[in-house]
Amino acid sequence: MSETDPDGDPETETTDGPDSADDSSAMIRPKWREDLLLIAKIVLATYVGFFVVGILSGAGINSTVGTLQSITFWAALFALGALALNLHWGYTGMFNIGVAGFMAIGAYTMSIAIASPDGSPAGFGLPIPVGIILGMIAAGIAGLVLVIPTLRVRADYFAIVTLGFSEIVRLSVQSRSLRRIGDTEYGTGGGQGIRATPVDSVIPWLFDQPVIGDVGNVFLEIGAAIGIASSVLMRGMYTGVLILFVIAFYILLTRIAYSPFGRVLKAIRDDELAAKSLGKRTDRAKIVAFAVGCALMGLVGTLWMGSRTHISPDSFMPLITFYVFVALIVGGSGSNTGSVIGGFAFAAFIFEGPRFVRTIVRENLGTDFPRTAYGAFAELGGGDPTAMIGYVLYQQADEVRYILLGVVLIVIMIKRPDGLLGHRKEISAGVDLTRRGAVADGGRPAVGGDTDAAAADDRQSNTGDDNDSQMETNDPDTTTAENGGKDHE
Amino acid sequence: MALLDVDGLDAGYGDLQIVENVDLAVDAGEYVTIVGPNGAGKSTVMKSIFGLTTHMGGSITFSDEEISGYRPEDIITTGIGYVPQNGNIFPSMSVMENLEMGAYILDEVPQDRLDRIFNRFPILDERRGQTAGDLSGGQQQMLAMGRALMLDPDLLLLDEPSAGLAPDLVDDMFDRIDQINEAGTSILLVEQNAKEALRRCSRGYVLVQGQNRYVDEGDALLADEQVRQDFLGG
Amino acid sequence: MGVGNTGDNVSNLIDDTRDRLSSLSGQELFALLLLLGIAILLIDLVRRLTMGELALGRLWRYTWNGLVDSLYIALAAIGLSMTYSILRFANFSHGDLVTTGAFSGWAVAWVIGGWGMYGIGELVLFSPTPAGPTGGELGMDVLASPVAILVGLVAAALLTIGVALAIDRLVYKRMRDTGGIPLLIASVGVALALRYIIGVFWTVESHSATASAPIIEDFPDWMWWVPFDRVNLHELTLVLIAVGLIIGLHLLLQYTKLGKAMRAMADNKDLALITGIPTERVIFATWTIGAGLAGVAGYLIVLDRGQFSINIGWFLLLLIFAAVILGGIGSIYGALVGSLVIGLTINVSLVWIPADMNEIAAFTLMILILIIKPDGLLGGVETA
Amino acid sequence: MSDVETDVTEVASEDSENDTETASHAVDSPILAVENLEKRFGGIVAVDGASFSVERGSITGLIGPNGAGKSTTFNCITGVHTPNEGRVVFDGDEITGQQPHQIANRGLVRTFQIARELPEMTVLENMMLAPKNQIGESLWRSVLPHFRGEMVEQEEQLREQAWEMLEFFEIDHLAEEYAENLSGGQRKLLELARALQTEPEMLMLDEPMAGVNPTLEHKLLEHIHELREQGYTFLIVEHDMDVIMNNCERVIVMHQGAVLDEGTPAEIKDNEQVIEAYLGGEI
Amino acid sequence: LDALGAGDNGEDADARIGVLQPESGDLGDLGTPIADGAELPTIQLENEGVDFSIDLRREDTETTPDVGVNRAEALLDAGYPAVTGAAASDVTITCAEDVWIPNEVVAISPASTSPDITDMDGNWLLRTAPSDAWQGDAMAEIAVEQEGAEEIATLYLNNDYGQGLNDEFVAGCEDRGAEVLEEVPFEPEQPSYDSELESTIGEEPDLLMVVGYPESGQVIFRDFYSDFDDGTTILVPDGLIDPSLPGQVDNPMENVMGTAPSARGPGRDAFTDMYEDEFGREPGVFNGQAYDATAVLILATLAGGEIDGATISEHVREVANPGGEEIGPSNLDEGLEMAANGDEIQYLGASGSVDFDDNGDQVAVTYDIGRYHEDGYDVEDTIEYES
Ligand SMILES: Nc1ncnc2c1ncn2[C@@H]1O[C@H](COP(=O)(O)OP(=O)(O)OP(=O)(O)O)[C@@H](O)[C@H]1O
Ligand SMILES: Nc1ncnc2c1ncn2[C@@H]1O[C@H](COP(=O)(O)OP(=O)(O)OP(=O)(O)O)[C@@H](O)[C@H]1O
Ligand SMILES: [Mg+2]
Ligand SMILES: [Mg+2]
Repeated sequence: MSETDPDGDPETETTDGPDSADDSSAMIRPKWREDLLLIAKIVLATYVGFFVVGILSGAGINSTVGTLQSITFWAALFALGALALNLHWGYTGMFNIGVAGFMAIGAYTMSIAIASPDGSPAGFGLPIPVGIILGMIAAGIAGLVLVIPTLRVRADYFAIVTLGFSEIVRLSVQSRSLRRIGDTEYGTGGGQGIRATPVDSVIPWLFDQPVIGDVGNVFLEIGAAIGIASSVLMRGMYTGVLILFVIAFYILLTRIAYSPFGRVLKAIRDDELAAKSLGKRTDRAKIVAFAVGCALMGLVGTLWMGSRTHISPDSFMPLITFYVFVALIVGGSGSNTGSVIGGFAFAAFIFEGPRFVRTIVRENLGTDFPRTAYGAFAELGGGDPTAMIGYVLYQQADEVRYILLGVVLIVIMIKRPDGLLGHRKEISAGVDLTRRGAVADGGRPAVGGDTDAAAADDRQSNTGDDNDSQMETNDPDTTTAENGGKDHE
Repeated sequence: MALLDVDGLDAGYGDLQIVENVDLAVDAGEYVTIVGPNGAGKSTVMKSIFGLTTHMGGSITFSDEEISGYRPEDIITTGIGYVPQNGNIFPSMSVMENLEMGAYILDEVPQDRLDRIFNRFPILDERRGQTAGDLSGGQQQMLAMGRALMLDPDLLLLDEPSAGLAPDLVDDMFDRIDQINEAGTSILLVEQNAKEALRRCSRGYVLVQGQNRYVDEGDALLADEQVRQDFLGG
Repeated sequence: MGVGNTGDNVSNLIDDTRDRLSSLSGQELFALLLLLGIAILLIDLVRRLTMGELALGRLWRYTWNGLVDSLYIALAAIGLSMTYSILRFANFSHGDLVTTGAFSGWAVAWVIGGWGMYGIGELVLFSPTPAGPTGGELGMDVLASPVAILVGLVAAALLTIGVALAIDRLVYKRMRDTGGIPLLIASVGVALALRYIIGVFWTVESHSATASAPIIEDFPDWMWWVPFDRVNLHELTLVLIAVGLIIGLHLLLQYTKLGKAMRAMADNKDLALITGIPTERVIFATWTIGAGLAGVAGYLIVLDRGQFSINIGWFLLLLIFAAVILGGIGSIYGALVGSLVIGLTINVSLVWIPADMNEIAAFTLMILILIIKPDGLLGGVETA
Repeated sequence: MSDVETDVTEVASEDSENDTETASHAVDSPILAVENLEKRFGGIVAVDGASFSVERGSITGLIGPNGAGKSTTFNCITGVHTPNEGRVVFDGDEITGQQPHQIANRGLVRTFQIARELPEMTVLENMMLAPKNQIGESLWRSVLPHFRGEMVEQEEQLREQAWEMLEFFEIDHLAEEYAENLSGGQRKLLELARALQTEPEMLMLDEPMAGVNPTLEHKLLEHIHELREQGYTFLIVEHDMDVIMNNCERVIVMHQGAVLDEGTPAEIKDNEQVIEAYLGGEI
Repeated sequence: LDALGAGDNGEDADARIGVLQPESGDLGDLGTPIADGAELPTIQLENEGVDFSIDLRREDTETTPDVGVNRAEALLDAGYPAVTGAAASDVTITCAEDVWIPNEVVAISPASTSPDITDMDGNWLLRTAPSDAWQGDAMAEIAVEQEGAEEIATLYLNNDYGQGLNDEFVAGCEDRGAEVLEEVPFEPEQPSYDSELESTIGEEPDLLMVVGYPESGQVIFRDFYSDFDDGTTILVPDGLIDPSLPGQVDNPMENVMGTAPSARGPGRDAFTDMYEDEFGREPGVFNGQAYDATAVLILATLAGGEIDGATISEHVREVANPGGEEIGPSNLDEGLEMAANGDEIQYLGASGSVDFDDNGDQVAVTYDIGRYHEDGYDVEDTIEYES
């Protein structure tokens, strides 16, 4: 479904222009197909890689598929986060490093809304979709409250403000004072967090839904046939839902990107005063973009915690924000496709990769490794390199992951500050700007002098109905003549 | 041997080459102007002399010393002063501090030069304590000149010193450059006010697309029909 | 066209209202509210003191703790502020320089303190096996092993400087001309890598480094004016060294060209080059001072607390940032003032709020002050 | 070619007088009136009670020594700064203290002394940004399918307009270039072209010719005259007296934050005070 | 070929046990020895050369619920239907609700003491550790009745464990007529706990109860002894009992009393010997419980004869609860044979007699009361509890 959906959409909406219908689907998203192909290629290559290595190292098919599903889950989650962040940072240039805080607001709001009324702390027992929507709204409102007074704050100060805000959120939900607010039973549960009762957890709920449930059951049967446990497939179902959300986010953000609104955002990023002086309501655009981005982050929070039945403040450490950042940076900020690819690459190679390596080390070298660097060095000195390998890759897998994360960030910033995809020309306009409207030939017309003939014709045919343009009084012949003059130089 | 001799200079930013095979000489006491269209690479040549670009080839000698590859902090000690086109003041420091920074490499601030500069630009004296960034465009330009003069350089590189100046100050500026030149300092000037600059200088270069196009005496260039038409606006 | 106009009136109205809110008067409103709030709190403080709800001793203790916290925050914040203004980026790895100072300094102190009695590996890694010594067994306090502790202090500064310079060479130097945000991101990378490289060697578990602090309880008569009944010598050492370093730094920047050169560089790096300021050397000096102070801060925190883990600097980082920004970047006095505000806020606020909300108070204050003064308290005021 | 150009300039300046008379929409009241404007920065009074007005359809020059307060006046008029005192009236409405975007949307658009192109957008994107009342500028309209169709239609229209404008300024060959890669002069052209895309009534240009090569300068002036004929009003800050004297109908002279004199170029040239304060010995 | 066999050798294993413990993170210090204890039965059986092959895999929760769930899923995917895990109640609860209960995995937690676990499905989540509902009450009894404290303050780690135990303790104290002056939560790994101590000790209580883990405990006690030591009695639960603490804090800590679920089961001596032989140190808190959990899971698997959660669940109480031949750490190998033969057995463990009630909790618990001294910690007394 991931392929038909987004592709079909733009075509249906642009059929109103009589002669542009053919071109414009290609024009609106110049690299649509290539982008999808690129994503598919990278995902496929990674899957095959992990699968082969997993099977060869003896992890077993179910276990390996489990790893793949886990990668996909995190990939979808980080892609969602990166897409939302891209709206803030990539497009509007608002450096928000408080992502975790907005995710927390979304997740907590949802949890309080859906948790059972007789839990401790109590919830409101609302249906899950209501909880999700409330979570989004709460995060969006929090974004509004934060951004309006801080619009004038410098970009790097704003970053620290958002980071401070996310810590305020985390510390607040953790605080004893909000554990149960006042004398009510309701609250955040403090350090204990909130437990949404298992009955309410999302996956069983999903299986109760008409179509999704049926599809899910079919998958379960197929899985059973090839030796994949239902637990993996159940989780896969949830991941499937996340992927649907990724597609929705992608379409939404791509639409924003290729629109005048996206153009205003980009202009704000480049030079806000210039945009303002051209009559753009930059403050409003910033507020809207920030609030929407925050709402999306809240949604990501609800989706993340939706796969859990228990939510606690520890899940929203600032590190989560940096994960999302790395995902975005790996793919290249400013590019939605990059965000998706970045999310995937991050999940596969940085987030799950070291754990996977750890599994492989265990399968092949056992687990009997020294626990301290001291021991590792002692055994290394005694001529046993596996001790060191085991120490680093097995005992210290977690540390190694963080080091890897750090090094990746540094290397990308030095070598490819524009991300893996490099600097991408995503032109923010609803139509392809590189050619004049009614140029009939299918090829890419060269820009500049060569198009002049076509352009001049074009203008004549256009001026009739173009009554808004001040430029219509412009005599086409003069322009052509001037161009000719220029060519002589 | 010329005081400054640029020979076959190739330079640019990072991997991007802007200037190609440029030759340029300034004799002791000479007043040389570079003119050319926007983006021709004039400023880049100036920056290259001062070691601020990526050196890609050719030689730059000053007082018989090869200075290409020197760091700016070394070049300034050889006796070259430089007033760049943009960002030529320290905006959050006071006027006085800006001037003091001009004499950074000296052990103490030479009072006589300071007085001379205040004589030349009385507004600076008036505004000693003001934050330089709040000066108007023209005032900043004067401050930048003053700063460069603090070291009494042998050669002064000036990048569009008259840009943004009021007409009386433009004249004034040119007069002062003449004076500085007459006092023995060689001048290498980049100007968009090309006619005035060429009129006053002894020799002029026309730089186009990173390459030398014309070299001649200033008046001769002014008289050259082709040059007038293409670069001086007729 | 006309399509674009629907609802424009409404949005214009919204626009206007918002413009009015976010204009200067809005800021003034916030400032007024903040001042009002502070005034109310002060009145309440006096009330509590007079009504006996709050013992004077406790208030004094909160204040003293606030001062101590301010000092080590200030040591780190000054360095951060300097690198911020000269290298033009928010260095997220600064907290991990604090960590580096703690680990490197105490490793050296242990080696000296336990020389010959225990293996080097055991000492450097703070007893990785249960057989190793504890800080108490090594007598790691300022009275029992002053030399080890002093050498450790110097080593903390030097080794942290070394690490910072090496990182600058490897990472930041290659990015001198990129903007602040890429550098910031790279510094997050440096922070993670540095912290967990330390983690690989020292594990993520906590270590206890010192013996318990010697306490003076009997004061000689001439010290009647001291408002304490007991003095923790480690805390006192922290205070003395920190104050000494801050004064020393003030003198250094006031009476040498370095201070001016740093300001000039912070202002306009290209022009600084042109005026003959050896910018790379200034950067070197900046790292030296900044990292040195950070390292000392880390070392002293451990001296005071006795125990530490690789997260020590990271957990401090946000407070350090809050201090720097509150004070206004680029001014060491700003960093000092900011540190004081933060240090006192997280402690004195306990009069009114529970301990698990004191950092919330600090961050909220930071955000409020930024809204009122977007350049920080001393922003724009030029100091050494 | 240069001959042709100079001719055009002269013709244009003669024409312009007829033009103002015949322009159908000409109203007697000035398009812009500044009354008693004052702006202080701490102790410095940058603008000190300046009052002047700009006639509809004219090219008016604003000159004055460095630091006279010209840029600050611009900033106060266009909402970048809020004046401490005084009123600004544009097209009959008071705009004092309004936000830059509100003022721009009323048809008063400015360029900056140092060009502010949007560096990481292409020249075309820069151009597409400017037009007013774009359907897709609100989030919902840019996203919801219902509006999307209309938006695409409008975008196509704007694209045509942008190309035409670029051709008019002869920078269409740079359309796909990132703005940050343009040379100084090209940026000035782009800024002017972009400002025109907003379909303003009046343009305020802050030193449009500074740092621009003389040849390009002539072209720019030629464009300005052509545009004036189409009904635009110009207020130009410029230090190049040739530009001011040969192209403006009226000249306002500022000195120390106040208006020193106002009149035709010829009148200004003869004013002793002006000569002393500003023009030096040049003329 | 080894590579192919190693992972999914479950095909030929007789029992497959996952061990999910926090080997790093906040509880890393405690979790690793617990995991060692959980692994000990398989090491023992291998050394004794039994005919059964038992496949055991250790995973690390890093003391966070997210990683815990991730690793629990990994164990599930790799085909381990029985898990000794986890520690830290929030991790255990999350794993149980998200992974074990929905997928019918039998988990026995050796170290999670949160009262909330009692309410969870006792078929899939059991524990050899006792509920804090009892310990909180036991501590309250010690504090109020034994120590005679009338005004009490508490300092607790702000998580499931700390909050849960604190709630029980406070309720217990108030029931017994004592006044609780302050309840102050604290965050792990803060540079200083002065402010928390100020708000508790500053109120001058008769007794301070502190719940936490050694990581933060070290700092709290250091701060206490450097600035707040006025001889106030401090009462700590198992989480803060760590014989190395006085050395780390550099203070004899003689005013600190502790309570911990006793590990004085019938098989304790045999277990302690084996543990010391294998790992070269004394067993710590919950190590015996961990051994028992693994042992019971192995026995239940063999008794059921199938590597399948539901089957194991059916047989857990059968092998553990009274009735049948007594099996303990010393004769575990015999127990295996008997279980496989379908004989009725009763496991009596290292930590206690190991009888599960319907909720999966222990039927009876003994608590040790002890005190710190210069060289460590010694148990001085015990109290009995029965549900
Ligand atoms: N830092 C830089 N990095 C990359 N390219 C640059 C940089 N500075 C200038 N350029 C490019 O180098 C070319 C020459 O620029 P330069 O500033 O030397 O021109 P110029 O002759 O001084 O023009 P002007 O008269 O407008 O000042 C231009 O195309 C410009 O875009
Ligand atoms: N932001 C500011 N803060 C303080 N003073 C300022 C500020 N902006 C301008 N000034 C002062 O206001 C006066 C007028 O400056 P302005 O830039 O308007 O002059 P100008 O007429 O445009 O000069 P120029 O022709 O040199 O650009 C100057 O003395 C300047 O120092
Ligand atoms: Mg230049
Ligand atoms: Mg100006």
